[in-house]
Amino acid sequence: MTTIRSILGRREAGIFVMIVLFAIAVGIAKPQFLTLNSLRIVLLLVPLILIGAMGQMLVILARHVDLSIGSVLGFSAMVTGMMFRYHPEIWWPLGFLLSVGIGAGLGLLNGVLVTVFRLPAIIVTLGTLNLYRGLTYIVSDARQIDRQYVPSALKAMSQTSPIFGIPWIIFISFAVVFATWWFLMHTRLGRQIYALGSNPVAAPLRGIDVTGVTLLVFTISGALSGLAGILYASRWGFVNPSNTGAGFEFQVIAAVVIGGVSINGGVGTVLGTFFGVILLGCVAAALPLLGIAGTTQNAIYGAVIIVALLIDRTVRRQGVKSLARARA
Amino acid sequence: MPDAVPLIAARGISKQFAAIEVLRDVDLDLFPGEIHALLGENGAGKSTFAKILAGVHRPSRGTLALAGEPIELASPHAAQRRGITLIHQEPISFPDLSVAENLVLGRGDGSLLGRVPWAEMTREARRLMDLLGVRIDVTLPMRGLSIADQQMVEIARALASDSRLIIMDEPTAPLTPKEVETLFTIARRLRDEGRTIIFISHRLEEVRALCDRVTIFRDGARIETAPIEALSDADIIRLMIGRPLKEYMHKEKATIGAVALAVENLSLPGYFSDISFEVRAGEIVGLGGLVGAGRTDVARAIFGIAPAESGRVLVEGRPVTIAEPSDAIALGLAFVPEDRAVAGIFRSLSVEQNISAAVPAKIAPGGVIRRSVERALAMDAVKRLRIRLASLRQPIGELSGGNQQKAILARWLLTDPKVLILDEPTRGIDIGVKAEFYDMIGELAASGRAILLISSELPELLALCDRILVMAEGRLTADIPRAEASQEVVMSAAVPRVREAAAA
Amino acid sequence: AMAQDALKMVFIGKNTGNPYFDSLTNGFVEGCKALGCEFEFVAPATAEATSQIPFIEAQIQRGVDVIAISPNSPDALNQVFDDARSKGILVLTVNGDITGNESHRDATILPTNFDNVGKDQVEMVGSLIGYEGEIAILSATTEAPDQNKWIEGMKATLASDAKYAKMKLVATVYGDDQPEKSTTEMEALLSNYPDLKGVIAPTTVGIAAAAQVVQSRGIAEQVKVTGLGLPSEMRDFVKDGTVTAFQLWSPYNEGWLAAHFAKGVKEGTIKNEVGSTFEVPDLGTITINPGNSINTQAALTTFNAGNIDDFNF
Amino acid sequence: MTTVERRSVAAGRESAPPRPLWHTVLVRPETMTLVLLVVAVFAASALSPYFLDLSYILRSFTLSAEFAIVALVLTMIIIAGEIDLSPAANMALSACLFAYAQAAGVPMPLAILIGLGAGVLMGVLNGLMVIGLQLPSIIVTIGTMIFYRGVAQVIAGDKSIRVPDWFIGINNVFIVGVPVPVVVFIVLSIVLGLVLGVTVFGRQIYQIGTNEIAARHAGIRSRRIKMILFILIGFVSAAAGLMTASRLGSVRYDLGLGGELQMVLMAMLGGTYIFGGRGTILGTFLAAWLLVIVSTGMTVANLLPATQLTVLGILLIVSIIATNAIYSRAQR
Ligand SMILES: Nc1ncnc2c1ncn2[C@@H]1O[C@H](COP(=O)(O)OP(=O)(O)OP(=O)(O)O)[C@@H](O)[C@H]1O
Ligand SMILES: Nc1ncnc2c1ncn2[C@@H]1O[C@H](COP(=O)(O)OP(=O)(O)OP(=O)(O)O)[C@@H](O)[C@H]1O
Ligand SMILES: [Mg+2]
Ligand SMILES: [Mg+2]
Repeated sequence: MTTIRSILGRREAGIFVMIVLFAIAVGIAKPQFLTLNSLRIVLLLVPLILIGAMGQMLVILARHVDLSIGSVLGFSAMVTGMMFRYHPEIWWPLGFLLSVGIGAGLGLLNGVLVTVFRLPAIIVTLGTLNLYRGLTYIVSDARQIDRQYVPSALKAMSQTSPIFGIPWIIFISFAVVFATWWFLMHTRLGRQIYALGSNPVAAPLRGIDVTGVTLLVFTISGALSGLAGILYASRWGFVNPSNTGAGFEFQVIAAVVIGGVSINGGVGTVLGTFFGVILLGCVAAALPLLGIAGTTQNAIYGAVIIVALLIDRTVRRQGVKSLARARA
Repeated sequence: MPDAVPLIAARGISKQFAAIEVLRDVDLDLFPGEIHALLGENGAGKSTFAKILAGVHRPSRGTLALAGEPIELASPHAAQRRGITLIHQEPISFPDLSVAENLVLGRGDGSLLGRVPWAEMTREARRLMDLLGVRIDVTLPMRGLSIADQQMVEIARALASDSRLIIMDEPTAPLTPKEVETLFTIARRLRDEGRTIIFISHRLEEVRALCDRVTIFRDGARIETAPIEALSDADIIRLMIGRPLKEYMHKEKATIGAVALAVENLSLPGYFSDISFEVRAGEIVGLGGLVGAGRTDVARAIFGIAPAESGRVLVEGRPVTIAEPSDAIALGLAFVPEDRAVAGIFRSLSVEQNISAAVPAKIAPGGVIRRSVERALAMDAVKRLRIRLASLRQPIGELSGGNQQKAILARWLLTDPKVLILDEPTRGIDIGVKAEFYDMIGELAASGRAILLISSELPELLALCDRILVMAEGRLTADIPRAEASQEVVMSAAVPRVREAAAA
Repeated sequence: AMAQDALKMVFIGKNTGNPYFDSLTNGFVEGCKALGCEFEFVAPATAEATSQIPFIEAQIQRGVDVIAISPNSPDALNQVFDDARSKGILVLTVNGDITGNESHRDATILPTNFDNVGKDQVEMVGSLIGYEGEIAILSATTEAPDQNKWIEGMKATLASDAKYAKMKLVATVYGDDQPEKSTTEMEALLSNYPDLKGVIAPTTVGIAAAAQVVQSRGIAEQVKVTGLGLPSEMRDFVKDGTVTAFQLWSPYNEGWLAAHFAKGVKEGTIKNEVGSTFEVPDLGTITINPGNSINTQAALTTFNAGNIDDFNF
Repeated sequence: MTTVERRSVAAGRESAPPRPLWHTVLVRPETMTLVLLVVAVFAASALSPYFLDLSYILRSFTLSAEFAIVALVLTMIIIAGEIDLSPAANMALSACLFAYAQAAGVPMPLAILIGLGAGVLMGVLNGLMVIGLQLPSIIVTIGTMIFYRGVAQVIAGDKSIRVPDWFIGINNVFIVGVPVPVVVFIVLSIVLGLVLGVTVFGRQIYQIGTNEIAARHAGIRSRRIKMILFILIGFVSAAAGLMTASRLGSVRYDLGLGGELQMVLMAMLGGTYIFGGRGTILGTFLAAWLLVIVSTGMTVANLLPATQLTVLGILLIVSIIATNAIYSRAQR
């Protein structure tokens, strides 16, 4: 194991070094970036992406991709918000159950389309990205859930907790990260996800229930997007049919790719993804501090994804070489 | 033995793929404590039968009984749970997982959310690899292991599974004799513990050394089951191919001319190094070796698919640069690749499109395709090579393997090549067509073309070639004239020295 | 059923799901009901520059009499507006104008005189911080024409009026009307300017984000947030003391006024000329200002703990 | 290891009987697209009395014509086994560069060249990463999609940049009653249809998409062909970007936002096989009309965009299921 860690570890160490270098560079220009407060800002920026990235990582490890997560987030947040609006008497923590449940259902539908009809996930989820967004408008009658309907206790979760006042939402996202790590590293099912992505043809011959595992990763991805949905309501205090979750998929995929998860499946770690998310969070937090216009943010995101791809390719040149050989 | 209850009793097993029956009414009893060989030509159905026993395929008809009880094997997993393990013909593995994990994955124990016992797993993996005498770090990912080591991991996995029936589908193909011997020792011990082993191989010596009984398949049917002592080699071959060997193994004499293709010090680090040889017009030069010796890589390098890093290629005496297959084609080279489905055919495109693919200039003088010209060319080729098909417009995927292979050959003959590189041209095609192929190769040489024939079938090389080159571990180890060539000479050159020494 | 020749009016919003337009649309609905016009609300899914064009084309094809629109672009709609007007359709921009291309529409209905918004907002933040200390602006996008006009007004007021001499505008930042970005910008403001006393966010998304940051940091006493916001979004912040007061106008009245104006112009009872006046129920006498611009109210409405529950938008 | 299975499948099969002609002609995705198109026209006419008006439909088509033009080239890329999700962003960036340059005083012809050249460069960049570095095109072009539009935003900010009056209004120029963008689309359809259908270049695109390894072995220069396609789509995207600028009269970074989905949708609806090797220009041509009819019909019936999004999502999924089914039946 130590050897595996040392090999795979290189990639994570690389991202970690990038984070440190970035922080130092920004810190030289703006010393206030190197304060505990910045850490707070970054950590409050990333919980949703972190949660989404864990789900997306499972899907990508299994050699698929889920582009619909932003719309899943929006739909589950919207339905949950509507429950809060029309049934304020319902005990609010049930909202978590509802949001996660709806997310899981939508994720499962993606999985069914991918497995039963044998369609490529990229196209299926491009379709459901629109479909779920459309449904969000339809169920909500294109109306926003305003702040006043979101339970105060839910909103408070994004602001504080009894534990050093660190908001619950941060604990929740870290718990998801830890659970994903445990699941992937220490359960047989987790290893089967790696195996499936590593060699989908061999998987059934080794007794892996390919359909089951595929459905599972899509369902988990959906469920975590659902969780991100209700946390969106907590963090921002409202749910909007068009904004909520829009573009979420790109941030998440960017983070996962930067974190070193191979788009060809089978390769990638929770730690790497975690660092990928943090790096994006640092960039997002540093830009306004440096007074860089918000309009450059997308260009930087795009550039970071491309650079990550190039790094990925360099780091794994050997692997790519053998792939090229098989393909050429 | 026949009095005992068979571990496996197969009755009337048949298997259909699409409309084709590849196994027909196979009855076979396998007993505890025996090593049972399955023999048969390529495509006879050995692997299919093995896969049915291991739950990979389900029989179209017929029943299986395990120790007297009828069973249905719904999946490989189900078979595994009942103590049946298959070592696949081509090692299957998860390249991104560690060797240790590859060994353990798929063993039916424990719940899905159960904890993965990393430490225990690694220890167990080390023990198994020691047992097989393989020195590899089990915590490394599978990717990067040699084919032989991958095969050893497969074998270790089967051993570790504690199965009652272990099926080995050509396990020895990539192994050194030392490794083979270790494997045999372990196999015998397993037999003595009362387990059953099915051993599939094309090497008769191995079968004689290891097995108690043999079953011979031909064209999907079981032809014979007998103790190994009861059959001579000649008997076995006759039973396997249904006619004497001699009949199709011959070579017409061609006049050998000037050097058509020469290769000097060709190297591609990691794949092969320092390869030099030449092939003359009218000459058939064989290239033999164990699977993974690098023969295909040399051919791919010459043809410009994955060019070498150093060394020279000369065509008709002139040094040439070949960076792309199109360069090679322009110089009069042709290459029939070993893996037809991957590198040869365009499955869903029509036969005529497949045949005309390498000669765009002939069918479309100004860039615009002339269908009538294309049709005429293809029709001519179909007649000449006796390709059996329903229509030229048919997708080539609907043809049988042998006819697909003929179409690929037809494609290359249209380019009127001076040098023809054939990589395992008869792999996976049936005997009748094979004989036709041998005739055609002979004719091609006779018409003055230079032929480089890569083959893993020794009899094929011995019968057809004027000279046989042998590769091992990416190096050329022998250049044997026809007169001196024999199975032993070629084999001894094919066995890698380095690994042999290391294993000793 | 409506009479055969009932006036057909349509309002095209920036995008669906924008709560601001719910209330504005209501004004149209009630207005048209009172006037006996047919009314439809449509809007594209996204607020990107061209997304409204197919909707305008479709309305032309449907033969409506009036197109009222909150434009997503100041100039990408010129061609299709011309097209509509050449077919005799009255084109009104509502709640935002196509600045610089005014000749391509017939009139614009704005909630208040935008020239005064900047001044009012400065006064508001001044009163909250005792007319002393550093202030900053958190706006929408860098190119938002209305916001930029107001920011100009704020700067002019700060520079010219001695009353605000001790107030210093230290930064203007842009949150692009996205909650995430607005929040990050607000956080950065607080980091970069530890002595900040007040923040003006003249955009509904910005003020909510700013308030949220102040609320979660628990610094409502030190940093005063104000600006333009929707009562429905700000109610909680006002009630828990995060925000003392903020301003806006009545979007409802915009719709109500637009409906009456359109009907009047179409029937010839109102002259669409600068300087002419007309009566609108509940709003009184309205004058057409230079540039064929019409306002619903003279000054901004200020919302605070005392009155916020009186507003339902 | 798939190869093992596939090889065996082929080897075991005797030659199958040929299919009847009607089967070959009728059971194909373009037929499905055509049927849907006819159904859509009837449905839209039933939905709104204002719909059935040729000049209105043509005018509506100009709103999607730019995407439709790019979709034709995208079809070829998908047939070749790759994908490009960046053309809409490419349209925005090249249009922004063009508009920025001419606003900065660069003479118009040169500004136009800058725009088109930028498009070509973007195509080259995509091509280099996909072909040279062998990165998966889907993820590369998601990255460049964000990047190109991001750069457009850096260049133009949130401002819209005006273009000169004489440049405005390509959609209001008519050739025998048909707006120029539609004419361009029809002409390009015919040209590309012929390229794909009867030339060696087109034939080789199908061969690459069917089996790139086999194509290389047969001496087909797949990398060069794919590079040409990426450059072509870069150029055509830039041209489409300029057409959009002319239609709108101004350029903003969000020009063509979300267009990539529409383009993919047109190709898929027209029966282009997402795994490559199959598809026709005719299919995409019909699908472009289908999409315009569907969305125009819904818009003129004042249906909310919510419904439109839902319908588009369902159409995409259904069309790909149908295409898959038709091809796997044809293959058996
Ligand atoms: N999945 C499949 N689909 C269709 N045909 C198949 C399939 N698998 C095997 N076949 C065909 O069944 C026949 C028997 O194949 P099988 O692999 O059992 O032969 P074999 O005896 O193991 O040959 P070899 O010695 O080459 O391994 C061959 O004609 C093969 O092409
Ligand atoms: N799947 C694989 N994984 C790792 N290494 C491989 C794999 N396939 C081939 N190799 C390596 O590539 C090299 C040459 O393989 P190649 O297929 O060219 O040999 P070959 O002699 O042509 O074998 P064959 O008899 O199968 O045609 C060997 O070093 C082998 O270990
Ligand atoms: Mg076999
Ligand atoms: Mg080989």
